[in-house]
Amino acid sequence: MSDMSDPIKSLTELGKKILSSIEDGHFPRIEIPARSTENIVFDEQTEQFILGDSRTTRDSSNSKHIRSFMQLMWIASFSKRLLESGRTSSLRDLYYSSEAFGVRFKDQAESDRLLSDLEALIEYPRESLGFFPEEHSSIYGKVIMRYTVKGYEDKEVDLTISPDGLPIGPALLSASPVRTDAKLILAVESGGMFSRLIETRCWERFDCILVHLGGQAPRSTRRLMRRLHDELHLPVKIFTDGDPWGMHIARVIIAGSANAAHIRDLAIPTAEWIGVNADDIVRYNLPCEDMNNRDLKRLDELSKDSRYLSDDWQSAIESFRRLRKKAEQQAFSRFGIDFVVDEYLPTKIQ
Amino acid sequence: MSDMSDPIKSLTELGKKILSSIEDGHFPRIEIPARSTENIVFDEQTEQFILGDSRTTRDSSNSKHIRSFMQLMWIASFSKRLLESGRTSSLRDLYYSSEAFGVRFKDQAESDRLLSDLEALIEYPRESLGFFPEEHSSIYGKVIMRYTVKGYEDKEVDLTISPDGLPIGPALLSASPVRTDAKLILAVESGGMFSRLIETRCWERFDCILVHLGGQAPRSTRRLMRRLHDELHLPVKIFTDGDPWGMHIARVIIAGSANAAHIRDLAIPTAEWIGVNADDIVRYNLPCEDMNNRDLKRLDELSKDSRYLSDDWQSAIESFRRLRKKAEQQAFSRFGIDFVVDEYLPTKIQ
Amino acid sequence: MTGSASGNFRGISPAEFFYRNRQMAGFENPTQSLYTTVRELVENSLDSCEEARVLPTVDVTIQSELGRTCTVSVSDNGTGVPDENVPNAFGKVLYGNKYSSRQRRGTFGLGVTMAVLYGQISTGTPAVIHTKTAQNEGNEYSVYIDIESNSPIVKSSNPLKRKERGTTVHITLNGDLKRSRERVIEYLRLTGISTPHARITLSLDDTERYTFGGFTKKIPSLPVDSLPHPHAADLELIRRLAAKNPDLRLHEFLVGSFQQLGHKTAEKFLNFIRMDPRATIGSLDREALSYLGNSLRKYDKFGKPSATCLSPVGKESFFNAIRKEFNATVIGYSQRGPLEWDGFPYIVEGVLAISDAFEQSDIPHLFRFANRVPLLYDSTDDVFAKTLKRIPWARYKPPEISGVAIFTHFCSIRVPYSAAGKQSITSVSSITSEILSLYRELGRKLKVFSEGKKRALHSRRKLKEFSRLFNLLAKFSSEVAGVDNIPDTSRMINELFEVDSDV
Amino acid sequence: MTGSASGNFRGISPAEFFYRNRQMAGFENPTQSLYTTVRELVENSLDSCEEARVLPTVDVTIQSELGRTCTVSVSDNGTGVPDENVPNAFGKVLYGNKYSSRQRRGTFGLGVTMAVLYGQISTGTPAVIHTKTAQNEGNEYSVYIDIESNSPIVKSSNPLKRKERGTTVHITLNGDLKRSRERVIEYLRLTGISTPHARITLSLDDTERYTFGGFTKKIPSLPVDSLPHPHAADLELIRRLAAKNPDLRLHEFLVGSFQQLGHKTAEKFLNFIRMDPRATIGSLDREALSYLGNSLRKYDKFGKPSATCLSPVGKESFFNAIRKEFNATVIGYSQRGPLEWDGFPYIVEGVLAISDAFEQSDIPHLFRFANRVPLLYDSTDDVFAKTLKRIPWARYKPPEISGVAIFTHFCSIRVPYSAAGKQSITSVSSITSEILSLYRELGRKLKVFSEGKKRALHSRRKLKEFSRLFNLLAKFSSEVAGVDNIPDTSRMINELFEVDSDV
Repeated sequence: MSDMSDPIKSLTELGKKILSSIEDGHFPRIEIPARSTENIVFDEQTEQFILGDSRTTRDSSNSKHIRSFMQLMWIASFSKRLLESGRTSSLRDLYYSSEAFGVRFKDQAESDRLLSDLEALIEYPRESLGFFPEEHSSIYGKVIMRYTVKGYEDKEVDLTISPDGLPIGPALLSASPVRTDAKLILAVESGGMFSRLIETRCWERFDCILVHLGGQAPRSTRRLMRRLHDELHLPVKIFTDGDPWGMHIARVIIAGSANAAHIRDLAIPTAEWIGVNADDIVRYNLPCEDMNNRDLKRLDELSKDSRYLSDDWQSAIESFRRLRKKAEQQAFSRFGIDFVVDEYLPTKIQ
Repeated sequence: MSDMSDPIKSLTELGKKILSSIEDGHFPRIEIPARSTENIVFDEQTEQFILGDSRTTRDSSNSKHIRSFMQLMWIASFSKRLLESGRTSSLRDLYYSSEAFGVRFKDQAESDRLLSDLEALIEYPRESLGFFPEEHSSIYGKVIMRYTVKGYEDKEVDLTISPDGLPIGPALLSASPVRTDAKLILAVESGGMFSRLIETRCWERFDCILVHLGGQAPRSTRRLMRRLHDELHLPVKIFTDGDPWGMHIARVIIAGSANAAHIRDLAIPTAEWIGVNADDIVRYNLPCEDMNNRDLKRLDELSKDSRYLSDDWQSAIESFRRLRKKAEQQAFSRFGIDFVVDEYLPTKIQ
Repeated sequence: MTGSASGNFRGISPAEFFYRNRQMAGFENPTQSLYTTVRELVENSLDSCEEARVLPTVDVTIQSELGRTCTVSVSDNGTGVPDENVPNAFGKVLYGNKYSSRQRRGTFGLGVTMAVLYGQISTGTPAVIHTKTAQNEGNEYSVYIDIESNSPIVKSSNPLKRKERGTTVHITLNGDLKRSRERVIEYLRLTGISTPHARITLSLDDTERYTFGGFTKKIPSLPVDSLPHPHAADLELIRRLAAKNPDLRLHEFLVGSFQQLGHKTAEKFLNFIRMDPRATIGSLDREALSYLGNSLRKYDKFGKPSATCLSPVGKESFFNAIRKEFNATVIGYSQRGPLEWDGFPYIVEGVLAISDAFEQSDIPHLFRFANRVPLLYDSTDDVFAKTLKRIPWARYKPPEISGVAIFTHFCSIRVPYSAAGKQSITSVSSITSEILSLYRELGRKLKVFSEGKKRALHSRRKLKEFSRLFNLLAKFSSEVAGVDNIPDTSRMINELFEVDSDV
Repeated sequence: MTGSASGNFRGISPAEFFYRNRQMAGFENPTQSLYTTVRELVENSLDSCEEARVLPTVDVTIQSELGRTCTVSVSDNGTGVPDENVPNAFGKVLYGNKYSSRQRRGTFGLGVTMAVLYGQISTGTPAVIHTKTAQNEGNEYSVYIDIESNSPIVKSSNPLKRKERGTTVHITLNGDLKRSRERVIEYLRLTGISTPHARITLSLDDTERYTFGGFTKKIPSLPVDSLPHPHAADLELIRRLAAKNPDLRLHEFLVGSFQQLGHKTAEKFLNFIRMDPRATIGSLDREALSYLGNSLRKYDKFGKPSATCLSPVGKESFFNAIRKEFNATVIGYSQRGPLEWDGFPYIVEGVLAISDAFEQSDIPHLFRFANRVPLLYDSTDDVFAKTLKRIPWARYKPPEISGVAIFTHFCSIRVPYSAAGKQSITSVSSITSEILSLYRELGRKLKVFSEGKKRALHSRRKLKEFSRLFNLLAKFSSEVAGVDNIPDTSRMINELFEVDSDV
């Protein structure tokens, strides 16, 4: 169905197909690309993780499938109504709205999972289907974007308009990049670091657009970064805490995540992790903590993850393992409030 | 020291006072307004909770006091450097920065607590001392603000500029309200509801400024709301989840919180909680969950809290207790996506 | 070693020994003593009724006076005690029936006399016995024990008519009715389970009345004396058997003295141990007897013991009693044996049942019986209780099933109690493994039961729910397709459930 | 009731009773039997040495042959057994010293004869006794028991010279040395703690040798027989005392028969219970005696019992032994008593010690002793063990202190064992509360100890750290004040610590 040009059309086709099966007296079946880890493969061409050929069947004559099949179609109908009325919904709203229709989800995890199934089935991301996460990252930098949302059609906004940054919400996501003076996108993990870099005018000094990830980046943020990267031809650098979790934040932006492998156009294969890595902790003698068991276990998991098979990444993991220490981005404050901007970033950004 | 006109001067006076005691050969002592619950009283005049007359002594000749006394003065010196260089710091940065000076905190909770001591001692809030929280609420609505931060001096911003809202960060906090078309501030608990109300142009319909609290509102957000309330003479209404926690979010905005009782100008005594209360859950037959033990225990605590002594609040608690149910704001989605805007809010806002 | 050169040595009578060490026999304090007194009297009554082949009627009354003086009276319709036996049966410690070779409740010759002794030393009153056998009209005795010499003192004996055959015993003792009340009731209630053909009444201070048992009219067959199993041949037993018939030849001696030892087996055995089958048993010296005994105990080709000396409760009687007493659903019965421990035949049997009357717990509540006697105390030491914890009950019991109990019964001609109080059975390794098997069998029955229950519940709801869900699917698909009319689905669903109705 | 009309009634000898119920005396299986045999022989030896007023030397050897046959030999330097007593002392169950009225290790007249009986029935061999008193040159006996009649059979008796006074006993029995080895060693090690003046050696199969005890040369004073306390006056005791001197007048009878009952007390008591002090005791009937006994037991104005009949280990000997055996730091000693339970005088004493040799646990590891005998089994039933769990140890014991043990010793003329195996003490409520107090006292001593330790460590670091912090305070204050030079603080700090150096 990937040749459909817009989500509403895709949804309608899906409904028609199922309906005609019922009218012919056949129990409808659908096949959804399997989202299990075994079916996630690295695609050389797009340089990201995508789903393989394995498919899950939902057969409406099977009493074990019927409930989730029906729930999937309810989400489809809810999505279509959102799109037709130009509305958005949070995932929580989706969960709550179900009750009025006699559709009950066990919990929000179930409705979230079925929304992912729908994404995989019709090959549109949730944002295109009208669903947005609650958690917001922020962005700041010298870009002009043009809004498309109702009431703001064709209005342009300069992303330096607010010195506190702008939230990456539904409006900004559907806006188009118009032009930029920046030469780089710098994504940082923590809000404290984001504020620091705005305040010290680091964005002027390095000609960069700053993105606040806020932990593992929401898909919407990854989508926006990818779009700026594609359309404005800006390289992406990622600056995180020095621990397995920070490293993986970067790696997901670069190579994709397992639970969004069914979504195209999210990964940024050329993006670069600029630290904090284990060597930085040693070189800068950063205040650090001992890794706990959870950290070490995470390193083990990552060392077996297909996204970390290259020598570079294996050696990054190995260094952490030997060091058995971790440090936060903020740990640079030890050397004074401007050290990060004056010393660390120039070295890392070249 | 409340007659001091700016924080830098207050800090300098504090340093001088201690220094002269040492030069005279006396071990310095300071008295800090006690921030314990017993010392929190309701002030009729300002209509908020403030600290009473009880004071805690820090005596530098006492080996149990000397460490925290020294740490307090280090925070004072760090703050002074921030203010003199026009910088800000997150609480995490404060914690990390200490190491370079031979000052070690047990954990960030300790440095946070001592910062509160300093606030109480020199009677300036942390934002005036250069410290900002990481967590951001957002704001959206028809107000013009004028920035004062470096690089944005005298720039005006319209808070409808971004349809995703603007984060309430250091820049917006130090900005001054210039003018407004709004007649009301409507604070909502969840991000989903905030987006919904922007999207449905609820802000036009009710002429309101929307504030996203994101759970228990950060002080900076309460400070901004108080300022808009004072300077633009806008009434404040608060819309939260229907549970003890949501109710308390509202009550803290109205009457102040125990851990910020030492900060003036935070509470908004005339603000009004418009639900979801227990009667709303019944009236609208909202999808709800049974209260768990934690919820019920919280109700017990609140019923004994000095902020809840009035009959109205006691009866609000009592209704929850009888009902033993709770519901989220999003639960209104059960009746369709616009029900909140078309039915609920008009009744509640009059 | 052993006392001083100047020591005052002398023999101590058994009565004296237990007088000094009465806690060993369950007379530790007034609470326990009252309970033990009831227990010993009731057990003797039931044994006596069993020999009389009647449906037992046992009436217990406890009358408490000021302070801690109680009078326990137990009356039965058993055989009665022959006049010549009364003094010794009640006034001599360690007086009783001969070497026990079948299952009985009391075996120590200790119980009732200890109650008499305790009553005497704590309140100074004699035991009063009113008994009638088939041969007489009835007599009443009052009896003390001369502790130093362990002999009875009959204070009085008078003819006193008694309507029916049987015995009534009154013992006045220092007891605490308030604190032992619950235990006495529980003991009698459970006795009604393990002896379901008996009808037992209890009257407390004329104010409380209870009835227990009477769940069946079927009198179980009387266990019969049997020859010892060869594995029980310790040297003392061999010596005694040899002394009885010293002129028997070895072969005949073995065949006549033991069970599971016929002519063929005797021949093979004697050949194997290289002893002359024609030697007379009396001619063997201690060492030869010792060799013979050791060989008998170790030889592993004797058959399993006969069960005629044992009297398990049995599936039906056990089920009946548990159903009626606890309003329970009985899930299963299992039995292991007859087997032997140290040569003593035994059977273990068990019932698993579910009822609201049982405690809610992760592991089943345990009711223990030995030779039809309920065991209430010392459960931490008991082999049944210890073993119960080794079973992974979570594997057998779904969490939604609660109120599970197991009733276990150990019967043997010799119960390996861990103390004279007879409240717990010691861990003998061969017994332990049988109990584990018994528990696992019951566990599997529980599992089968609960799974069956789930399946039935499940399929009733199924069609209705499927229909609802499929109609919703059709409705939402129409919405997504942008079509107004929703197709009818009833024919499809009915067809599906015709062929597929028990998926 | 009691057996059938046709029943085969007869008396059972004590030997017969324990032959049938040997698990009651600790002879349940080969592992336990070997251990119990060592224990009974060693305890008799120590009792005998104590009477002889010598430093005990007890040598234990165990020789195991093929299979499960073991020979236990225990030799001592005690009084020796007079020739006329040997047969009964070793060949008659329940033969022993008279009514015990002082603390001894063995009191049942059961232990050694049970070992002889078990050896005989399990291996067919007699017990061999080689003994010499002050009056002879030495004799060797070999002895069996006639179980049915409970009488000794002396198989042989020959003069055999023996250098020193004392006794050696050899018993051959069915035992499992491999499995009881650890327990035997632990038992003897702990015996060396509770009888620290004894030197005990152990030799196993000629390959392993151990020495225990010998921690002091001080022989504890011999406990002396004492009159019974009036609270022990059960009716049997009263009857016996009355029978001894029937012509005594009541007043004289009481004063002469009981401790804590002088002339004044007797007068007051008899007046209180309204009995004629001039009546002769022999003239009282059973009922009057019963009234007298009950009154004696209930009257609450008699004094606490005398302690001369008891022999606690004592603080110094206990400390010495524990320090040396476990390389331990002893923290405290406590003693409660003399008190009485049911009229029997008793003392409890305890030591709390710390050592790496003790288990690491939240609650102290417990070593139990009764009348200087270590108790190794059945700890779950024991009053000391149960009570230990009721103490909130976390309140007394900082988590950084580990390896804590408590040694408790209960001594009395009568120990309320819960079974004949003598491994656990029953919960008597008056004793329970004394033990709780004992534990709390020891707990408080532990607390004082650990706090003292902490304080010392603390003050060393204090001045240095204070100085560092105060200098930082001065530095930051200068920065905040915007002043460049930091004031000197050394004089202030030195002055502060001069007057305040031990805050």
